[in-house]
Amino acid sequence: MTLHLLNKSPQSMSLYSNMLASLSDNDSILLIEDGAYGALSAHNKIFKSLPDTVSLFVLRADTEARGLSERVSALFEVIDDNQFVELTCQNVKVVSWY
Amino acid sequence: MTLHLLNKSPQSMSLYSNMLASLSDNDSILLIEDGAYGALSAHNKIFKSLPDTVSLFVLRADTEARGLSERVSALFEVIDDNQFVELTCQNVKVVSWY
Amino acid sequence: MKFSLVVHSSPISQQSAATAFRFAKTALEAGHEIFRVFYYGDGVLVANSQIAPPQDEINLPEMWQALAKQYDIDLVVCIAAAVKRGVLDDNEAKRYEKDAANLAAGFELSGLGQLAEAIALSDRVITFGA
Amino acid sequence: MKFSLVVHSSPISQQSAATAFRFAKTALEAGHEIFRVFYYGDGVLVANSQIAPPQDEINLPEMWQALAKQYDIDLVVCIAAAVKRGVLDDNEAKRYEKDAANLAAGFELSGLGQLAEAIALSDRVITFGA
Amino acid sequence: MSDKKSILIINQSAPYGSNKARESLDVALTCAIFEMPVSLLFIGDGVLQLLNGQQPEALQTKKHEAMLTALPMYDIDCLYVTSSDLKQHGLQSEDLAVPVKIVEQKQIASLIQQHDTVLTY
Amino acid sequence: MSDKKSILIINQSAPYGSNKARESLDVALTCAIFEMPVSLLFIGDGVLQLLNGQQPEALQTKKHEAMLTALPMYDIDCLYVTSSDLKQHGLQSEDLAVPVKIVEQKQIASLIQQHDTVLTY
Repeated sequence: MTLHLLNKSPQSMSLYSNMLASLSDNDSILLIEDGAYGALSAHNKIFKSLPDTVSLFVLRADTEARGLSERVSALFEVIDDNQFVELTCQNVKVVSWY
Repeated sequence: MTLHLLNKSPQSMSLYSNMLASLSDNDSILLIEDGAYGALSAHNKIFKSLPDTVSLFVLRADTEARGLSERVSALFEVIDDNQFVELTCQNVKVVSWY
Repeated sequence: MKFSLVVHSSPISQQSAATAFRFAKTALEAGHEIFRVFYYGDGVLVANSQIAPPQDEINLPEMWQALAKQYDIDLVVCIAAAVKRGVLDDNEAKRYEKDAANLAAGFELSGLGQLAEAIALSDRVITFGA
Repeated sequence: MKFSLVVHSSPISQQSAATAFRFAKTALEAGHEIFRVFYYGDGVLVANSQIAPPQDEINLPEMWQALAKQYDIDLVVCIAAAVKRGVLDDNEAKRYEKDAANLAAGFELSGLGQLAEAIALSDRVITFGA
Repeated sequence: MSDKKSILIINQSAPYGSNKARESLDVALTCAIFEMPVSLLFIGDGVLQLLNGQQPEALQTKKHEAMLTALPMYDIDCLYVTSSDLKQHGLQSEDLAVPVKIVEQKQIASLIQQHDTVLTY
Repeated sequence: MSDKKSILIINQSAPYGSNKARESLDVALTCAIFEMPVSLLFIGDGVLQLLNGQQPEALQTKKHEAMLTALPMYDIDCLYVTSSDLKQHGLQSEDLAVPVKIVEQKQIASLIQQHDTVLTY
């Protein structure tokens, strides 16, 4: 179980495709910083082919800052900093995509 | 007449597409730094739909550093630093894509 | 849980350096341990004592110093990355014949071995990059 | 031809800062004028006098200093960007109550107005970014 | 100053993740103060600067949206956005914090031609 | 050191344009000196680090290729490259400066699973 942290917008297509290629079942993805834009519904297609066992999260401080509070796709669970820390505990390793 | 300087590899797809959308007839493109990888033949398709009036250049110091000397596509003219300076004189403005 | 963080990003130019701080603070307040923060690449700039951020903006050097004091965290700045970027302690200032040291209090210059050790001794290593 | 250059990139972390130097040197040797180099963002780090690059690596601070001396170029460092990143002249060191200035010789701290002026007075403005 | 050159600032960066967006506005304001005509073009991720409802309190940083709404006070009121880039992020003009002119991607070339100097961020 | 954790370093950056590629090798060498097993995976633009014929004299910077060829002396000999990323740049194994294992993209997940710590550059 790996947590994948990603902090760039979907404009960094190859970063997203490298991350997606690196997923195992039961991994989690947390979008942070400019990565939060990836949680806009317009970008759902990026995540559509993922297995159900992969969980998708986005960081609240980053969605709020960017005006995304009302615009986050239902594919994502919005989490706070405490839950970010918990996610890094629940997963056995963390891979940062930046 | 504008000189477009671009310094990222074709991995930055949206940078390339923004630049391509910004071209006028008789503009020039000079690939520098990691942009030099754009001159690999494998990336010819990026530049294929350009009008013949747009000239394509790549900087010699950057192709040599990266092992591209023997691998530059025929679409590009390899130029040295002096010719880089001349290009900025021949064009009336310079737009940097980075 | 014992964490170590690797910070690659400039405290001024990229949000990522601030995210690292928020993570550290949240983890510590939740009762976890931060074994070490290792600043690498442009991340080393946080330890430049000459930095004077505008009053109304985030001041990461001071925030790290206060956090390290409160929780006794190891703030290690990669010495090779720091010397190249003009962040020197007394020894390095002398070695390179510079007038004065400018390593901020609470930070320590050391080698990449400290990163290897942090990897070996921590439960989780988290990279904050840009 | 009268050029001004805008350098956004760190002299340590990105090649772009070195490309700017090569361009300036080539243009000057070809008989052109460099009216001003304006360092902005992480580009301001080139003016940190504490920088000590490894012996066998490129030393952009020294190279710019030598070039500016030979050809009388204006090397202007954005003051707001510099203060945030810990590059201070005597005035700013005093204002922010820091021990010492660390602006390298040959560079000058000034405001963004110097960039506006460079745009107004130059035939070409070329940005080196990263 | 001997000349009033017109400036086009092309913004390709999202706000907050890096400080490029801020730097570009600081340059825009300065050029405007020097009475140089300034136009701003937002393309790619640059359009994300314009999103309304920004609340960056938790990041302890200035609200980018507020800086944008201050531009007209400095006589900067030529803001251009490409329709294709808005669409790419699923955004419409109602989502934007400030009034902008929505242009087609093929008009970027004419904007570049119409200005004396082009800066990119 | 109480533990010999295995490290996977994922390289996504081209050499020379930024110093990420260099930083990753410095970390790799250090971990190897501390007797931690290190594997390097080159994906995306990272594969460009491996191109042979690099001549960076005009840039006054160290030859990245030379640093790569020194890795076996530090017992780092697990270098992985994805075939799809080589193909994307039109490269084949003859174009590479050092011996590598060419893997399929779907094997990246297993490489991550097989190592204790993953660093990215």
